Amino acid sequence: MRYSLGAIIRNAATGHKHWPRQWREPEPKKAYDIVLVGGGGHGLATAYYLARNHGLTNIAVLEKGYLGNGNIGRNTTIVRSNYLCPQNIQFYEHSLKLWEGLSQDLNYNVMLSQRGALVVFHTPAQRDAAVRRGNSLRLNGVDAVLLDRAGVKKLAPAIDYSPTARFPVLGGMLQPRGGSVRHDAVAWGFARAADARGIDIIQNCEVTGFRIEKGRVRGVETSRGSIMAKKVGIVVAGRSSLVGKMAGLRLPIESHVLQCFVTEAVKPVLDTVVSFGAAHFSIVQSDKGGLVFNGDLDGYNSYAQRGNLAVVENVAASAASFMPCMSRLRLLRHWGGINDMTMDGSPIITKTPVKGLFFNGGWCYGGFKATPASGWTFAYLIANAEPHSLASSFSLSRFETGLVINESGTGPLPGTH
Amino acid sequence: MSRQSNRLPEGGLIDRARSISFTFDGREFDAHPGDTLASALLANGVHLTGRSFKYHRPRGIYSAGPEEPNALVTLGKGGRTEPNTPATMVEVYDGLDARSQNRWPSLKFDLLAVNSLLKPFFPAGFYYKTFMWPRSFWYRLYEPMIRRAAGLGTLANESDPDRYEKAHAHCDVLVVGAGPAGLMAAREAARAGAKVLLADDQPLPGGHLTGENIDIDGKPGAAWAGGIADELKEMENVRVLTRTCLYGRYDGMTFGAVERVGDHLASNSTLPRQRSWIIQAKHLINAAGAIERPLVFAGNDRPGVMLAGAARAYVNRYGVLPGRNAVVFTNNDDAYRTACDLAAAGANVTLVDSRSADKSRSRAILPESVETQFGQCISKVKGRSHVRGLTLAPSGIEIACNLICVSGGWTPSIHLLSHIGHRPEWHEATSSFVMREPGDEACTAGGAAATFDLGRTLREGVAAGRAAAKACGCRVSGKAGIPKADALPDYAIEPLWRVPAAMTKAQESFVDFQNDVTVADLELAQREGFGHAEHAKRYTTLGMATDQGKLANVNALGILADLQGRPIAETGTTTFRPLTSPVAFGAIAGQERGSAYRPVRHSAMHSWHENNGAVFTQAGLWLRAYYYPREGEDFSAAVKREVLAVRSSVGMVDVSTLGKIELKGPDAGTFLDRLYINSFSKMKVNRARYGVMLREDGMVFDDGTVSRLGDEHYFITVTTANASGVMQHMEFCHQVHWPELDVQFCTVSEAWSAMAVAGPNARDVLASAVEGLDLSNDAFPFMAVGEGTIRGVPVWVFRISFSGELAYEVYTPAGFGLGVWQTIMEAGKPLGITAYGTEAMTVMRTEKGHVAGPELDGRTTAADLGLGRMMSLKKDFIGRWMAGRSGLEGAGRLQLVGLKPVGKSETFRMGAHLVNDLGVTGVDVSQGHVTTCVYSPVYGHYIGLAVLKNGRGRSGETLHVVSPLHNEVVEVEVVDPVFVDPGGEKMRV
Amino acid sequence: MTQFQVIARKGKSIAFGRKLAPLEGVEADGLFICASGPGEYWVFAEKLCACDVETVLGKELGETASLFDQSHGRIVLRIEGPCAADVLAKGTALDFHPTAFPAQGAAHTVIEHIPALVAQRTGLGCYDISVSRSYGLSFITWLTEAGREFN
Amino acid sequence: MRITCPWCGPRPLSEFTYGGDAGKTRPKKLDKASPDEWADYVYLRENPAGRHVEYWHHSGGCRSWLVVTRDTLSHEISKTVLAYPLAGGAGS
Repeated sequence: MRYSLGAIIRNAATGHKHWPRQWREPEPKKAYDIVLVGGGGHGLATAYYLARNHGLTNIAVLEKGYLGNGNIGRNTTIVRSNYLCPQNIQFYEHSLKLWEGLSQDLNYNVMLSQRGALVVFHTPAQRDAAVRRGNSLRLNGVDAVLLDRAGVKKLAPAIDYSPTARFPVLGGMLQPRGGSVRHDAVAWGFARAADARGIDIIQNCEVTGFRIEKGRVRGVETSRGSIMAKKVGIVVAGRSSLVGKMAGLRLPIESHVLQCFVTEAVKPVLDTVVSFGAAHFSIVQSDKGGLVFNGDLDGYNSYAQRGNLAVVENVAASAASFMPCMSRLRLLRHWGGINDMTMDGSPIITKTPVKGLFFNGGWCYGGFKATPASGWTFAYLIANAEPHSLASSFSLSRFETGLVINESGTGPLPGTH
Repeated sequence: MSRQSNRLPEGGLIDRARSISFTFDGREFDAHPGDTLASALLANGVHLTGRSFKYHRPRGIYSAGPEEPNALVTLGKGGRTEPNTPATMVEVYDGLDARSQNRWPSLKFDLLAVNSLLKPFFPAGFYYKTFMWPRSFWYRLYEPMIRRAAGLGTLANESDPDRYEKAHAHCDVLVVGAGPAGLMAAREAARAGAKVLLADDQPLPGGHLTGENIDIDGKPGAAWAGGIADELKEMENVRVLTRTCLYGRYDGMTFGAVERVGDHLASNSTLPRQRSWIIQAKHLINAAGAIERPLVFAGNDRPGVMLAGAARAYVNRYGVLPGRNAVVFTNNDDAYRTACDLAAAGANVTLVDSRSADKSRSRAILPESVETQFGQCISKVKGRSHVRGLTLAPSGIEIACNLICVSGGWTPSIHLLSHIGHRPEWHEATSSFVMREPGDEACTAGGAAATFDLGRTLREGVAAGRAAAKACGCRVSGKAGIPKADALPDYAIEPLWRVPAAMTKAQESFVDFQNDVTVADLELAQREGFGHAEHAKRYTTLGMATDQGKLANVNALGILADLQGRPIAETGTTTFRPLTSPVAFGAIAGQERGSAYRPVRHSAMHSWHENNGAVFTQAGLWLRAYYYPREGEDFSAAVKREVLAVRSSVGMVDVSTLGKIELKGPDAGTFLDRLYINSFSKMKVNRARYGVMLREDGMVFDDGTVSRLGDEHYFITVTTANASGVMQHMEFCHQVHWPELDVQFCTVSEAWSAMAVAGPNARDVLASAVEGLDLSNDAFPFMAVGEGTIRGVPVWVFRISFSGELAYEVYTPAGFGLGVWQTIMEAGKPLGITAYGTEAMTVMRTEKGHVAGPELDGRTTAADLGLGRMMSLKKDFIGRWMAGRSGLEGAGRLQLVGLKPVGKSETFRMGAHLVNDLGVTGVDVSQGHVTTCVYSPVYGHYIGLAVLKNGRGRSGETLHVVSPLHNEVVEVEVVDPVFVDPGGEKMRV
Repeated sequence: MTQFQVIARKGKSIAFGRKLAPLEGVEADGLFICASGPGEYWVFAEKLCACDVETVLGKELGETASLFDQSHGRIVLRIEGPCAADVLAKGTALDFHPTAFPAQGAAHTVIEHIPALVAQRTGLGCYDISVSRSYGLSFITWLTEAGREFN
Repeated sequence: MRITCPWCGPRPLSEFTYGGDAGKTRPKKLDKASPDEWADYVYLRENPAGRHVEYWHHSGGCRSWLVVTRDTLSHEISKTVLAYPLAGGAGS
């Protein structure tokens, strides 16, 4: 059933008793042309674009738990393309463009809210770095505006501008088109749209192994039996190393936990997405009124979706210091997501030594905002066995040649990106 | 001032001798010490306290504890404004000011209550299905509308004037909850000699006993509890924290708690408002009790409907009768006591039991006056802003009433066990989720273990306390005395997740009050494929309100299970995340707010810089002198003056923030050879040399000078930014890579103050100040190192130059730093010595083509920076092997170059990019970027350093420097990065 | 106050330990010596100047250790009294219970983001805190705040 | 999470800095070392779900590098030793 205001009014008359399932719950078939391992945002997006852009629909998306239970539903919902390295800028900008039309494309309101993404700086050195980044964005055709202290104050009055501020605000770099998206809706919207095009989305189906013969992938073993496939795509974010290992892949990835926090709901106090320069701390107010934000990585390998108190204390101190009004606001809940951190802070979308097996992962913090472009370019790679021009530099070979895409400049220390 | 119409003539744990007054929505009421805002409002006949989140339905006080979903108020004014505070947790003090929320213009008349009429069009997730056309309307119209409607209270945009602090506590046994189980557990563990910490979120010990009319050992429950608590407070191995909420459990038995130290005080000068505790325990006893479940029927959210246990608490603890004509609706025997206590307090009570008469175990305890209805459910409720009556089904009987007390059974509080990932299991007998934690780190007793009989609760408490003490290695001896308690009726619950659809309207039956999630919403979620507990939660927002689903979750799971026709055990549950109850950020931050957010580091000469008008800049945690403006000077004028002073005569800069590491031992030289790309083991004693370190991936990590002070004695400086990182790296290399080396080293950054004296007259100035060291060029050439004294104070002098001038760095024990600085300033007066800041230093190092932070951005190799020649390939060193990779040596690298504008008057800036052609965008447009750009007073125009694609081969080329952010385009010529004195004669004179 | 960081030479740590261990905790020749890390000791000397300490230790240790003078790098504050531990507990997770932190004990830790060496030189409830001098002002500011409820 | 430093005793996470996979050793055979051997050492990680042997630096304490055996699923620490003696240096 197509969604619209009319549909809602019609269904209201019948007490909403006739809304259909948003996606089917099919039994897995014996074989598919393509099997995608991972029913998170990226897997579902890949499935959708395989159908939409390449007309391929004999596809199964296998999800070990319930659909969208991974990072797609555990992030801070921020979308932006204000990266430093040109390859990342181009990729994330394509993603942002896709976000801008996604609700209409999927006929599912993902509530894109482009209220701007602001990065605040506190020292001349940080300002110069921000200028370098902002110009890099502009030269790549991406929007960026440099703000002075007054400009930042106008945009985010809740920040501390008093003389007692430990790290006074000097200015900020704004990407006006940045913003946030209702994260769960993205998974559901892609699932519904992919399902509508005939793709099987199979929940509670865990991949336990890969069938590989003579260097070519033949299918996967799952908790619900073996499923044959001509092509297989691995797109499992935080579990990349584990699933990759089943297929004999060794990856430049560590899994780290990143904590997210949400406060009680209050009336609008912060209109834009704000990242602070003196600490890992990005914050956005959801349409529901809660302030959602994240801090630094906990900083050690982890597959437990929970973090530790030290980070909570740091985040609280940052919150109460950068936005003094938050001192009396209450923290409601915090949780952890498993981030697949690469050695240079940039993603991997690539063929593998195994014919017909493709890998998508290493999203670090960028996973959510990358969702549409990741699906778009991964679908292209799977369909054509050739990398999409936007993702050609996200290869594994870059770590041998040294042509890494190091966003933070901190080198092969995933915990520091 | 309105009188307390619902206050009972006697009873309760309040101080009736004293009266205090408070205001709610501007109206003044009176109360007694011991009241909560909720009990005081009820005493004054106020039920309507707030509006719901989505439909703005009128809502009243529903509970008597932290789980309160409806009665959320805003306290205080200005910087003390505190939204979303449960009235049930606010202790009334004289002058308390509270306001209702989420209504306009007033609580009684709220315009957005229109949402309630549009309810049919706002089912769960309706927004996913609409607001898509026309596209622009979403962010112009729909979203702003939604944002304004959403949210509860309002934050004041002012800083919080109150104090907060953090404290750490260590104990053997942490007991959560000072109810009967917790008190027993704490006493037993303490008697066995264990270090015990007992925490409870209420001001009074006793847990639910404070709200009951039950005797233990012949004393009223609350009095008995008080006695035990006093006994505990006397013991030196026990710490009792009241008003303290355990908000989270973390790995390694670390717990977070917040104590409300000053919230209940009318005025408080020395104490913090709240104190957050970080508790380290060996063993946890979860005696947090249980929370009562609502019953789900049409109109179950109307003011006047409340939990049966809460009604009991208002009568027994606060001496308040919430309503004179009461109906108690239950599916278990526990609520019978509510009927008894209400009746005893003089109310007309009807008891409605969804079970058949034979299921009830305790009809006997009901007084004559209580009328009973078995096998009946409430199907309709009369009254909008207050209950006026109800209808039963199937009988259709109508009852007039102004209070409905509901009990759907009890939900054990198991959050602390599930925070670290354990999953609960379904317990059929009590229809509740319980948790038995593997291992011996934690156990549960009493209500939290679904034990609802007082006698057994006390016994479990004793057992838990002894077991915990044993687990902590204490000797447990003797027999424990177990207090005598009145027998309670059996619980005998018969699940009723919702009043059957046939009897009542699903759209009006609320499961989650605050977020307005109804049974109909859950049915819709199930219909559309969101049947999984987590999906349903996310699709309907059930359990996401401030009460975190404490009231709603189990009923919701039951309803979903029924819809799916499978047992609740199979639908699974959603995970409980920290926090158990919301906590203010200020409390968790403690003292780390505002100016105390992070410590500040000062050099020993800081006071001098201050007194001489320095403007400071942040360098990590350090404050460094940026420049020293004089009367009427702006930034550039001051910097220009400082630079010219150095270039023409002499100046001095404070470089104490540099990291300094001292190395000793026979292998110190070898160690340094392996850390740096160049070699030092062969360097002569009393000589210094510039050194570069790489990361193992071949990128430049840090640079600085290495000096040899003795055969087995080296001294190195590292950049301010990397000081700690380099030390850590060196410790790793020594302890992990090369433990065979006999080298000892440690940070001495703070032991030495350091200042650079630079300029043609530097030698004359120093010569007149330093004794015992011949500074003549022959005796003390470029890169020489020597010891001397200044006014009897020891100094090390290093002849090194960052500015390109004749220069010396003077190091002295930090305690003498200020004195030595002043002495040199004195000595330099005749030659007009000038103090210069970090900006002038940047200008001069740029003129000299020295790289620094902006060039060492972690993406550049030594070769990129023109330092490739320094690599000594005769040896192994960190990063050597990766530095040779094709991608790092091949074409297309960004290499260091110098820039000068073609038009001398042109200005450009750091962060601008280099392009071949204008007006194009794309991935390859940028040829590199300006890393450093300064106005050179010497040349009278701007100069810059940049990293440029294949830059070294492009000298003489003209390119555009563009800063689209500033709409700037400047034509520049690519030149050698060393502007001043390429031959380096000046440094060597 | 004179302070030295003493680090054992390669392979000498055992012998070196034997030389210093007897002096540990006791005020011998006006020195207070505490083990501050593997093969590492921290030496406080109230009366002796750096050069004297160097001679004393040099005599004692000879080739077995390297000495580093930290006197000017650190300031030392003493906090004493029944509530001293409660004040410090507001900044550090150290357990000050006598069983965990005995008299004459010492420990490197972090107090409110400031690296510090805490030593109980003169017995229980009296703490000497050695912090890097650049942090001095911030540390004292914190300490004053933390102590407010007790004055 | 708390780490029991063999020297200092149990301390909170905030006193430690993570050093990553301790299963790796820096290639010794220098000139012969093939590029992939170095790429493997610098970039590739096992990243297991479960038992993980890793480096931690007690930066806020005795400044020893530790080798910690920790479960990446439960965060439980089963073993902690000093890296220096383990690597062949004489600790105490």
